[in-house]
Amino acid sequence: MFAHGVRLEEDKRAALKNGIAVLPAPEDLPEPRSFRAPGGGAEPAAILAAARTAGIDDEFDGAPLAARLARLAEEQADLLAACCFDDDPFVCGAQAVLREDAAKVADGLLLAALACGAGETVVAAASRSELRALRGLPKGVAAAAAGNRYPARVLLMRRLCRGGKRGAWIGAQACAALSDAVRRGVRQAETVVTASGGGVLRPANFRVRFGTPVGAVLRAAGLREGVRAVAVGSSLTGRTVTDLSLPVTAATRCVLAFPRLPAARAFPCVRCGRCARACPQGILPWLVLRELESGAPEPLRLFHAESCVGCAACDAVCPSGIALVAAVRRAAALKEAGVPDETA
Amino acid sequence: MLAEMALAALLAVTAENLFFAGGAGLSRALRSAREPGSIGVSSCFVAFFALCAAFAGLLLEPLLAPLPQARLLRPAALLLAAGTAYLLSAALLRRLAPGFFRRRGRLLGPAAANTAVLAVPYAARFSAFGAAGAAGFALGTGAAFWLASSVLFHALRACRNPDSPAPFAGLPAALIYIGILSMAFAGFSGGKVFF
Amino acid sequence: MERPENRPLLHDLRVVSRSAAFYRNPVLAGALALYPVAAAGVGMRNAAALSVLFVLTALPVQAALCLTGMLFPAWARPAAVLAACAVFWVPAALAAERLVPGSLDALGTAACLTACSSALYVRAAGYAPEHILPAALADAVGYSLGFAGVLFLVSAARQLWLEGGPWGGPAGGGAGLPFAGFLLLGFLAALLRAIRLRRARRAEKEG
Amino acid sequence: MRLHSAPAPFVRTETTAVSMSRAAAAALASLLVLPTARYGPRPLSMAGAAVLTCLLCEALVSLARGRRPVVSGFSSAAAGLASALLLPVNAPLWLPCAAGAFAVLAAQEPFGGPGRAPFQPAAAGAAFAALCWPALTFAYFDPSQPYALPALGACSFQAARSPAALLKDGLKPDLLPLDMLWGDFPGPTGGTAALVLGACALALFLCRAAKPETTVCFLLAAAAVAALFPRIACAPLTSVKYELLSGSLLFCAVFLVPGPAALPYTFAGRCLYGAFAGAAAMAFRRFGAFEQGAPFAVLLADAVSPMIDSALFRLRGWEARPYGTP
Repeated sequence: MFAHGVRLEEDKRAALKNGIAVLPAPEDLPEPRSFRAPGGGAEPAAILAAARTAGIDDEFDGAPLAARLARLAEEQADLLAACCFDDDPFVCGAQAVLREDAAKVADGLLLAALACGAGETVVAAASRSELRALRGLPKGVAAAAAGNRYPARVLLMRRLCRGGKRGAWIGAQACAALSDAVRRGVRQAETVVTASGGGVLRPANFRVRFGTPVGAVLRAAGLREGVRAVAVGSSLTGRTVTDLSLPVTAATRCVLAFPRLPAARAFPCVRCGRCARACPQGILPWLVLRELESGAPEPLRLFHAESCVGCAACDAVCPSGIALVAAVRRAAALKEAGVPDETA
Repeated sequence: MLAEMALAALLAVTAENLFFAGGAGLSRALRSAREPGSIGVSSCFVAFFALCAAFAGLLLEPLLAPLPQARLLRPAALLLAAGTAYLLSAALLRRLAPGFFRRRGRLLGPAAANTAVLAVPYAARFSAFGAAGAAGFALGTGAAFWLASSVLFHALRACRNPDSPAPFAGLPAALIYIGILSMAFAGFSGGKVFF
Repeated sequence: MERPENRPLLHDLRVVSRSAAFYRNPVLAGALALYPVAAAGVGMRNAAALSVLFVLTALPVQAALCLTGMLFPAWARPAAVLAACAVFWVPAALAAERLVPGSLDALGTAACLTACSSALYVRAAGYAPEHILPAALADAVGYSLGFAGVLFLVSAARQLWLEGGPWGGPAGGGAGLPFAGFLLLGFLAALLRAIRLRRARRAEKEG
Repeated sequence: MRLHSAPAPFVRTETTAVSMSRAAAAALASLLVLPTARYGPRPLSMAGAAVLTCLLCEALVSLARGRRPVVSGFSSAAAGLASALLLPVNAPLWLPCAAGAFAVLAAQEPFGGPGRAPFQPAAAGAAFAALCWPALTFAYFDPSQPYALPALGACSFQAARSPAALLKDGLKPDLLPLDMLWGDFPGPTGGTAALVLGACALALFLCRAAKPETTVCFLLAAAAVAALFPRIACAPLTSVKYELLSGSLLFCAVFLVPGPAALPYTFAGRCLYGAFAGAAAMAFRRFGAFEQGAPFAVLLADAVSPMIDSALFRLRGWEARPYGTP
């Protein structure tokens, strides 16, 4: 009853039904070149070099994998978890990748753990039933179910890191790409993108070459009449695109078509407290908003604003449609800049 | 005696609240609400001068009542008494707590002026009650001032929000707020203010 | 408006009193002297009596504090204001009673509380001692006019409300209660604010 | 295909401020069913007139502010309905309109519209009607005598004393328990049918349009005061029954007390607010000038609400002193 996070109604079944379809790459895109694979039994440095050469980016934030692994090695991470679920009511690319080849994901995870020195590895799937269906997880790789409350990534990592462990996420597609790079010398040139939303006829997951226009993915899934907005990245934290010729990148993750725009009008706070219950970081967004609206916000009263992870759970759950993430970010900026130096 | 005092204090805070039921002293309460740090001190000053005013009223009443122009002289005499009380208390505070007087002394004058003539209704009301009732009512008035200032402090915040129409933001909305709250108190008295 | 070159003082005094009466109205912009308006501002007789009482107390008190205020140390001035109010309230009350017979009884506590209302106190203790006599008097005239104007407006509206409006509707018994006064003051203050905002916008556009 | 830009998130949970106020308005409208079945279309015309007045006032304010005359959600409609339901069915038609107009023009719009009002607009409207026209606000017709309640015109009826008025005079109302539950006695249009009010409360709580803790604490506090200090010579439980089921107490507990406008932010705060409002409502009934005290008590509790918040924030360390103050 008092669990953090928010339960969102999911719409993934149709997209997951037929596995991953391959979308033919446009003719003008060059074929990816391969490189010499370090092969099995590679040293951490060789794995990092392979990740760098393959140009692998994590699909969840678009950050280069090699740099992240190097940073985790410096920070002496204890635990590395492969994120094989999508924290989103529509997106299911990571889940589809896990279903397609769990062994490759697990292999990539182990290689990544070796590269950064993490002793513990976890494959995190969307649910227990998803875990039960898994085949071929190697020894030493633990499994965990994400749960059904958004933002599951944050909530699950907190659970996994109980006892003071330092943990980090790595995307399922990044894991698979690392395995390919180390074992076969393949550069990362494609990604799995979910095409979904109310404006799409046949929701599906597509394997798409980087550089393919976003519109091509939508056309492959079939577009309904009267689509008014197209979003990429995530239905909660993503952004809209108005130009469908924009290329697909590693961080695209999804192309969502919506027949209706989200309500632009915000009502005043109704004091329901749902934002505070939804926040995985223990921030009280209503308190932050109240302080900001007072006209003279006091930085010391903007509690924990700096720890916002931008998951937008508060935005999704607010019945008044208030842009709480924006408010908390504003508060964090104010807090960073605004505390007067008494000694000055 | 204590019960009489407590009852009078309770009346001053609730049914016979001077500020919201009567509307007296609200100018001062509004000013105090703008400086939340001074609400406590202002309330103490109001209670002190209300006490002085009440006792001045009780003491002066037997002298003034037989005079032909008593109703004209009464407020003037009470104002002079309040002035004297102010001078004495200010001089005392300057001597005993100069730091405190420097910081908060400016609140003393308005409190004295505001409560000076309240002695007129006090004297009329508590001539039967006696000193204990008058003292209770004065202390209750201090508490009521604290309540009024605190309520208005929050009200001013509510009256200046991003959605409020520009002509109403701040004081105009606060006056309407006071009006509506005054309606609640009128529900106690049915609109009959005791003085 | 053209400024008369040879009489700058008179012009300045007019500006001071107009500003004190209207744009810096003591009741609507300064939230001063709320009690007499809210509690006793019902009917023209009350309004007239209270206005006379206020003007006849404010002018001599302001003049007295202007002339003698600097003789006292700042901390003792409140006592001087209270004493001046005590002295000048009695003739003012006599005059009010003479002009509007029975007004003192009708006004009750409101008349007593006008003896040293917050508007009077603030101007007499803060403004008068530090200004020349004509400016202090102009200020007193201004804020007295401002007080009286608001008082007459509120009193007329409440009287009308009590009688059921100009079209003879149902009589609103609550109009005589303080809450009605505060509500009307709130709406009048909003009106004044709207005028000031429009004026500021126009000035911004022109300048 | 023309695509638009919009900020994330693109999905939201089902409950919105509009759906909450719509649920409240629907629940209020359901209270009109019984009176309409009993007394004809008069309750409908009263509620309709009040709702129309409120919507018109809101639209006019929008126009005056230079905006498109839109009606924000169902808040104003709910305020109009509540204002009408707190008045007797035999009241003149302009009375709910006046109460509704006051609710919107004085208690809602000057503060920035619905959701920003520091007082429950409907409570302010009801209090305004009670103070300005007490004779009309508390004059209830006697259902057992012949009466004529036309849809629009003036009513002819024989006045009867409501149970709340009898309790005020220290007399015990002579009512059957079933009549009390179904609201077949003189009282405010929507304030008497306890069973319907209970069903409305349940519906509102289940669809998360209102917080139950405020209502529960309000009723518990009122019941405790009624049991400990009965106004009539009877057993504590009998006193509780008469106090809770007469007048507008139950109506205010369900519709006015849990309204989001002035509620405290925290659970503990809402409990305190409810308890304070319940105790104040009973104090108003006992010491106040009128037989109905709940709307006045709600106004008083609304004023205290930010202070409750402030005290609890301080307790929890959320209201740190501004930087640099001693």
